[in-house]
This record gives sequence, structure tokens and C-alpha cells, in this order.
Amino acid sequence: MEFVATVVILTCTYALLAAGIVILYKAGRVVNFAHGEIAIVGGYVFYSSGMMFSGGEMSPWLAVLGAIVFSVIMGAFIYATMMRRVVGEPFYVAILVTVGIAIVLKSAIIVIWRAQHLTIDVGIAPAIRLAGGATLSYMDVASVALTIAFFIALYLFFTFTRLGVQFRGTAENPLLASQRGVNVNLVLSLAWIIAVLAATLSGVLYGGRAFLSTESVTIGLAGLTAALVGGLDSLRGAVIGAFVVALAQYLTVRLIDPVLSEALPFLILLVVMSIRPWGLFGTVEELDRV
Amino acid sequence: MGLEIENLKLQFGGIVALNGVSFKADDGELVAIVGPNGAGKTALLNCINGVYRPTAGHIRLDGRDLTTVPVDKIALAGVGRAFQHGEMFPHMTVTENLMVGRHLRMKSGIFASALYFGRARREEMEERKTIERIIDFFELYRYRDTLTGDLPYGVQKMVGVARALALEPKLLLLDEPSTGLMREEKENFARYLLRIRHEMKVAIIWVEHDMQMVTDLADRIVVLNYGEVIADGVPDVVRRIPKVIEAYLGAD
Amino acid sequence: MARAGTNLRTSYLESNEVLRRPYQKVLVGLILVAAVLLPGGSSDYFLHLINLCLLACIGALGLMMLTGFCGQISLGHAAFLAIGAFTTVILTVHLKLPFIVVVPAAAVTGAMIGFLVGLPSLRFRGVYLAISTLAMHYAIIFVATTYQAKFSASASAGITIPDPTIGPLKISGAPTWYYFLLVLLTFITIGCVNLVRTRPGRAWMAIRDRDIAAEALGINLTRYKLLAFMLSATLASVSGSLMAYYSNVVTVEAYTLDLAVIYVAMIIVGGMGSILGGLMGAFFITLLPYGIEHLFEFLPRAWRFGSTVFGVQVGAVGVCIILFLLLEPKGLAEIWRRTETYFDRWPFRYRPLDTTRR
Amino acid sequence: MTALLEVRQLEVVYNRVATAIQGVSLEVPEGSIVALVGTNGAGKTTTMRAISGFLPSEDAEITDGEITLRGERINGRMPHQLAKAGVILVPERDKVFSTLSVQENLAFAGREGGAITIERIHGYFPLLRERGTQLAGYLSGGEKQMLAIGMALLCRPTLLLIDEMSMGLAPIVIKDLMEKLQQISRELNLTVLLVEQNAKAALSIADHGYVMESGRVVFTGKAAELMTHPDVREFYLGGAGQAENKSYRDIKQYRRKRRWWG
Repeated sequence: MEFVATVVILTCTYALLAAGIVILYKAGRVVNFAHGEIAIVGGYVFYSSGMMFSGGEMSPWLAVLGAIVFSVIMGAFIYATMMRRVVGEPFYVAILVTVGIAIVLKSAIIVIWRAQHLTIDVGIAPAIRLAGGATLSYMDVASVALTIAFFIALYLFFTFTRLGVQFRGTAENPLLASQRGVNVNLVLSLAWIIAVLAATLSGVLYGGRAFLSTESVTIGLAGLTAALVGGLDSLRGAVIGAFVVALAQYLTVRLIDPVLSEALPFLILLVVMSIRPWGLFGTVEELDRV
Repeated sequence: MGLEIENLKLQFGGIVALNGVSFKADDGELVAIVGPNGAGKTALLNCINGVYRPTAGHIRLDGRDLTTVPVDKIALAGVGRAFQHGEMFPHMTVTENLMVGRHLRMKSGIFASALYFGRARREEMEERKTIERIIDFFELYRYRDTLTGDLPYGVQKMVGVARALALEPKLLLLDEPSTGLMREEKENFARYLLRIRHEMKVAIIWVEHDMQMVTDLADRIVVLNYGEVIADGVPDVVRRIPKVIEAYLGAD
Repeated sequence: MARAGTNLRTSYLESNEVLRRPYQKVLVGLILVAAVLLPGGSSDYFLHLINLCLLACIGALGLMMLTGFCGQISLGHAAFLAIGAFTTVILTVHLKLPFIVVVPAAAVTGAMIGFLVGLPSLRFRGVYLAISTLAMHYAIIFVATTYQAKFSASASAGITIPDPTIGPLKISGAPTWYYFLLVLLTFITIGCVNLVRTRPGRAWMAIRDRDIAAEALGINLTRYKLLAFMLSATLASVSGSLMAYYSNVVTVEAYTLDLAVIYVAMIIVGGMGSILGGLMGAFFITLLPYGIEHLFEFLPRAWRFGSTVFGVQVGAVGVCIILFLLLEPKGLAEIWRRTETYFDRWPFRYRPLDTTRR
Repeated sequence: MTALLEVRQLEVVYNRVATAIQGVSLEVPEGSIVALVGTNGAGKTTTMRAISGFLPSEDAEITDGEITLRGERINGRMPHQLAKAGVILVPERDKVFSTLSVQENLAFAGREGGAITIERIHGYFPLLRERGTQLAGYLSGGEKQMLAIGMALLCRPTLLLIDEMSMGLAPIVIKDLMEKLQQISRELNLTVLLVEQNAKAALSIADHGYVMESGRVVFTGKAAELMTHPDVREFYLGGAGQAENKSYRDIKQYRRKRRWWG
């Protein structure tokens, strides 16, 4: 049962990251290499704002509030100051800007949090005991529920709301969308905010299960792999991809060699890319876009 | 001999872009292809050029089957192409663009070039002279060292034609070379086109929208509609065929 | 005026020259003289920094040829460096081969690995290619980690390598290394410059700018993309091998993804598609952390401790990447070019009748 | 106060160095069709982009002059603000969302309560009803243009800007579309600014015409007058002097120069 719990949580972590990457890709043809860093910094912010006034004891509400404020500010800031200006530049400019963001965030972890290893403990005791001695905290359950809710909300948003259709139009042709009365800056800022929010949630999940540190930013690469395995333009693919990566990683750590687990997502990726380069659920045309 | 296209078919997914296209172009012949957008003109050029692989049919140049040959080998077989929007290498000068056109006629490999000594250097100078002839032909003197990205649109298209010609092709493919040019530039282009036809033994496949230009200059016109050839013949005959008037020209 | 005549060229050979203006020749001459005289008047520590820069230059030129000229983005450069380093380890520690054999062997190994890593480029472009090089990075590093775990004395110490000798000459100490690297880099730079202005360089740039048009002109994409990867990996591998000799130690922990990103930062800061830019970027990014360390010495004591300095050093690279990409996408090379034109035109604002580049 | 749109002494500079247009002035009276013709690179599209607020995305800016809509200054506004104010552009390329279906494209723009309904658009372009569920990317050039115009009409335009409507279309389709446009403009009392290389087609339905060359307006006048102007005929309509449609085979073998300056 330990096995199921770990894989489920890991899948949620990666799926949230992958979803963020997919949203950003769909909205602005940007592949975000800084997603892991954003997630981990989000986790740190969650921790620190929870600890801010309560003297050693985590206050969940403050933590959630802090994380939301962080996501909104961070998403809007990244879009407004950087990504807005790379529209129309060669594709590599946007990617490398995100690489730059990744480095800066990493340095922020070192400077602000002294690169300390942190485990997020919300202080709600583990409640559900599973067969085989594994435990599932309320936080885990809440996180999984939140992840599922997040995906359902996204699905409804894109298919049924007018803003969702506008979002899809903007993703394809921002200039035309703006001419048809859509405030493109608003839509794209929203995309960034949603993506950062998802990343933060994922960082909190990861921080609760393992620990936050400068090394744990590699979850971003796992998330990216998940997105690519599923198909860069498919939200459904993000979940499946996340599951594939999570399962494979868990099995390698258990059965083969923990060192390999870092390289593993990429080995899966190489296999998938050589057979079906556009991913399990992606569309072929995307290959030529970026 | 020239170019021979036989029953060419091209499908993407469910869309039929070309449906049994056949025609010929002899050496030194100027064949214009007209038809509305989406009729398959550019798709046809892409097939001849090897960018698309046709679903069925054959393309032969001087008797050699080019249907399944990769793009760069088709260039080697003697097919030069000028693209619709010029497709310049924007960060290179006009001279460098034309030198890329000479790529196939040069031999120096990576080691000789890195040393830039002896044969590699001589070859470079030789080809530079050849380029000068092409610059002269297209009257591009003043743009020699200008980055092609900075050139006016009309000049870019001419450089595109010049670059294709630098290849010394047996078959020249021109994709809407005069679209976007003003009358004066079109007249210049007409001059170049006639000179190419008279002075070099190349077959030219010329996709064009300007009906006046086509009727004045082309030896033969092939009219495409929905991926099929609906007329093929001398300009004066073709423009009077009712089917062509109905599908493309409209009553004037 | 003499200046007016500098744009006039009377032969094709001249039109293909790299240093077209007389003052450029003078300037390059002066730099070379200064470079030769440098060890006379500077400390070993300073020379050591310069040596690191020269080593970085070789690697950066490799990446510049691949990304800046052929347009193939690569995040696997650290792995290429690692290939050079570990080839050196295997050949010196196990087979006891001399320096003169090891470095060329590292170059050949690099070329072979470059060929393999380049294979995905035949199918992918852009982001997908970048990610496949990333995957290759992890695969190579995994192999290297496994190797190091097996053969190093202790897991964390790395593997030591003796100073190299060429015949009776032992290369050790900053000044000797400096001259050796200077000569090597000069040759490599000249080679790269020649490549860029001749047939292969034009083919690469054509692929970078419009690959379909390039192919239609008869350029064999497979051949030239793989050549670019091989050249890039060769230079990186040579750089990695020399680095191993220079620092006398090889440890896999040094070859992280961050190192690959640092090399990418060098060519961005220097300016994509410029050899000069590659060199300038390598110097800039290599010296940046040392500059920051010196700046921190002016701050109050409390700031100097802990990880702050290290954090800022890391972050500065990221800030440089972002700022250059957004504000000066053509990098230091463009800044240099602007300065040059400014003095060239002085006292006029515009240069009459000149639309040429460079 | 007569014209709906007035452009006065407009100057646009690209990348802070290259002046694309200089001192361009135009007037578009309410309810009329105005044609802006000229070749590629003459500055037509730049003018259009300046009016529709697209310049910042191209790293260009208006350095002088002003644009007014019903007397109100509109330069520097964002495209979506202009779209809400009724300035609707049909761009030259990428004029429809090719990954959305025809219906979704129309719904994207359509707002409730307008005088123009989707029904009415279907009335003008019956083909769009037939192709309703198809992805817009698979439409032919002419159909895309119809969809784009339909979409633009649904945005309740007060001023419709159309960039290169005839580009790449068959003569017969161009003629058809031009006539449709004229009909629509009359029925809805819609003001249209038409930017065209195909001077003949554009001037044939326009009330007024402007001819641009190298970033300036070189001729202006009633469309009918421009059609008969000898210089305009020679350089844009393809017919020197009296002889209509001089053959390309008879061109002189030296480089011809333009007659006017600036």
C-alpha cells in the first residue's frame, strides 16, 4: 500500500507540474524550464508564510494565503516583465529566458532560505492507516483531492466557457484575438498565474512527502518529461505522462539503482520520442512549431 | 527531354491536394501554372522539389525518376527553386546567399575550409567570380554586401531567383515571383525571365497570378483547379476555354 | 581622408577578409603582443583566472559553432566536457598514455559521441531537440557516475591526474599553461573564423536561418548538422580534457546541468552567431563570480558569510541571461560593434553610403 | 467634423531607426469605402497597423502625428480597446483561428444584441453555414476570407479595415468578394478602409483612393479619377499612357525611372 500511496502522490506532483507546462505551452508556445524552481520556491513560501507569525507552529491558513499571493504576484510578474517581451522572437529566446529565471530562483533559495532542507509539516497528524503500515496524512488526501479538482476545473474551463474558447484562440493567434476584443495580456497573465499556482501546489505536495532543497528542483524536469511524454499540447496527456514517469521512477529506485532515477525520466523520454515524438496525446503539427 | 510529370497524386490526411496531375516541360520552355489559391500549385512545386512525397505518380527529369529522391539530392539532380516569400537567409549578405546557391558546385570540406589555404581558398575566389556574373545579370550591385533581411521585399524575391539560378539548374521552379511587386519591378522581372529563357537551356515552371504577365510571357499555361489540370496549352487558347473562364478568370 | 578608403575593396580576396579595416589589424596585433607579454607583469592567481577563461573559450567556441551558427540548441555541453575529462582519466590512469596521445584521443571520442548526440537533430527541431540533448546529458553523466563510483579511491574525492608532459617539457604552473592554451586557442579561433566564412560555415548558417531553403539548394542537412555536433563535441571534449590536466582532478559532480547552462549563458552574453562574441562571453561569464566575490569584500562583514555570496554568484548568471536576451539580444559582440562604428564615424553621426555589416 | 477616421501627418519608426511612413494623412468619411493602394513595402500595412494599434508588437512606434476616430484621439491604444471602440481589422495572413471550427470562430467574436447576427452573416456567405463544423484551417483561401469578414462584422465594427483582401485569390473570387463587400457596406452603412496591392479591384468599388509609395501618400482623389490618372495607370494599373495593357514583351531593355519625386 505504501507503493500505491507514493505513486499516487508522485503522480499528482508531476501531473500538476506538467499541467502548468502544458498550459503555458498552449497559451504562448513557451516551454518553461523553470517550473521545478517555481514549484520549490512556492513550497518554501508556503512553509515560511505558515511559520511567519505562529512561532514554530505551522498555520495552514496563513500558508495557503501566502502561497496564493505568491502565485499571483510571481505569475503576473514573470509575464509582465519578461515573457511579454519575447513574443515574436525566435523560439529559443523564450526558453532561455525561463532557464535564466530558473537560475535566479535557485539563487533565491540559497540566499533567502540558506538552501536548508525543509519538510513541510502542516501539523495535522496522519490519520488514515493503510494496510502494510503506510500512512496517509490528511494533507495528502487534501492535496490529491485538490489536484483532481484542479484538473476538472481546467477541463470545464477550456471546453465550456467563453473565456476558455478565447484562451484557445489566443493560444493560436494572439494578434487576431486582440483584434477581436480579447485582452491578450490579461489572458496570458492568467495562464501564468494558473501555471504558477499549480506548480506551488505541486511544490507543497512534494515538500510534504519528501523535502525541499536546491536539489529537489529536478522535479521540474520530471514534470517536463511528463508533459512531453503525454504530448506538449494535451492536458489529458499530462496526467498519463505523470503516471508513467512516477511509476517508472518509483520502480527504479526500488528495484535497480537510485542514481539511475534522475536519468530515468529522460530515458523514457528518449524512447517515447523515438517512437512517437509528439507524445501520447499530442498533435503532430506541434513538432514544427517550436 | 525536360521535366515529365505523370499522374501525380498527393494526400494529407483526408485532403486531396493533387489528384492525377500530368504535364511536361521541355528544356528551354517557360511553363506557367495558374489557378486559385488552394488549387495545389505550391503543393505541386513541393512535390517536384521533394519537400512533399507524392502519394502516387511519377516525376522525371531528363528521364531520371525523382519521385522518391530526398530534397538535397533533387537539387543535385538539377532542380533550382525560388520560394514564394524569398526565403532568404536573413543574417547573411546577398553575396553569401548566392554563395550558398553555389554550394553544390564547390568541393572544399570542413578541414580544408578551416585551414583556408591552397585549393579551398582558390575555389572560394573562383566561385566569388561566378557570383559576380549573377549579380550582374540581376542588377544587384548596390546590394552586394547588404544583409538580405534588410532588403526591400521586391529585391529579396529577385535574390531568391538569383540564388536558385546560381545552382546552374536544368529545371527552375518559380513560386509566385512577381506577387507583391509593382509594375516597374514586374517589368524588370519579365526582362530577366526572358533572358534566362533565351540564354540558358533551362525548363522553367512558373507559378503566377498575374494573368497579363502569364499570357504575355509564357510558352504554355497549365491551369490547376482543386488539384486537377483543367487546361494545358498556348496562352491565347487557354484563356478562351470556357472551363477556365468559369473556374478561374471570370467573365471580363 | 584615409578613413573613406577603408571600405573600398579591390579584389575578391580582400572582400573575404576578416579584419577589413587597418585599425582592426593594428588592434589585433596589439592584443596579441599584450597577450604574449602578460605573464611578465601579473600574479599567478590572475594568470590562473585567465587560463580558466581560455579553457572556457575553447568550449564556448564549440557551442557557438553548434548553436550560434548551425542553430541547433544544445543543453548537453557539460556532458561533452565530461566525455573529454573521463577519456583523459581512462587513458592516463589505466593505460598511462602520454598527453600528446590523450588529447587527440579525447577529441576523437568527443567527435564520436557528438555524432550520437546529434542523431536526434535529424528528426527534431527546437525545443524537442533541446530536450533530447538534455536526455543525452543525463545518460552520459549516469555512465560517468557509475564509472567514478567503481574506480575512484573514495566516492567524493574524484580521480587525480598527473601533470602532462610533451617530450622533456612538463606543462605545469600558470605561465606555461597560459602560453600553451594561448597558442591552442589562437589556432582554434582561426580555424573557426575560416569555417564561418567558407562553404561549411555558410551551409550551417543557411540551415540555421531557413532549413528548407537550405535543403532545396542542395545542402545535405544530415551531414552538416552531424558535422556541427561533432565539431562542437570535439572542441568541448578537448576543453574538458585540458581542464582535467589543468586542475589535476576529475569528478563527475562538476559536470552538472548548471554547467551546460553556464556555457549557454556564455554564447548568449557574447552574442549568438559571432566568434568574437563567443570569446567575449566566455571571459565575461568565467570572471563574473570572481568579480562578485571582490565586490562583496566592500560590504559589511555580516554579508560575506554563509551562502549569500555563492547564491549571488549563481543568480548573476541567470540575471545576465535574462537581461541580455531582453535588452541586448546580440550580446557583447553587438556592443563592441557599435563602439567600433561610433569611432569609425566620428565626428559624424552617420556613415555616408554604407549599408554593409561588420 | 465630417470624417469618421482621420489620420494626420502620421510618422512610424521601426526599431527606433527605420522610418516606415512619413507624413501620411488620410480621411475616411462615414459610410464610404476608401482604398489605400500601393506596392509591397510602400507603407500601407504599416499605416493599417498604426490605426489598429498593432505596432508595439512589431517593435515600432508612432513618433509623430495623430489618429482620430469621430474626433477622438486613438493612437497608442491597445488593439483590444480599439476593437471595443469598433475598429476591426481583417489582417493579411492568419485571419482566422485555424484550430477552431467555423462556428467557434464566429462565436469567438459574436456578441449578443448586435444588429448583425450570425444568421445575417450566413445570408451573405451561405458557404459558411455549410462548413460550420469544419476546422477553419481547412478552408480554401476565398472561404477563409469570407469567414474573416464574417467574424469582423460580428464584432460590430464602426470602421472595418481589410488588409490585402485579394491576395492570392482567383480573379473570379476577387470580383465576387469585392461586390459582396460593396453590398455589405451599403446595406449596413459600414465604413471600410481597404488596403490593396490589386489597385484595379480596390478602386473599382471604392469611393476614394489614396496611392502610397515609399512611406508617403503620392496621389489622392476620387476613385474614378484615380482610375483615369495617367501615372497611376502606368505604374499601378498596368497600362502606359493611352495603350491599355501594354505587353510585357515590349518593355524597354533599360531600367525605367519613376516620374515623381517623394
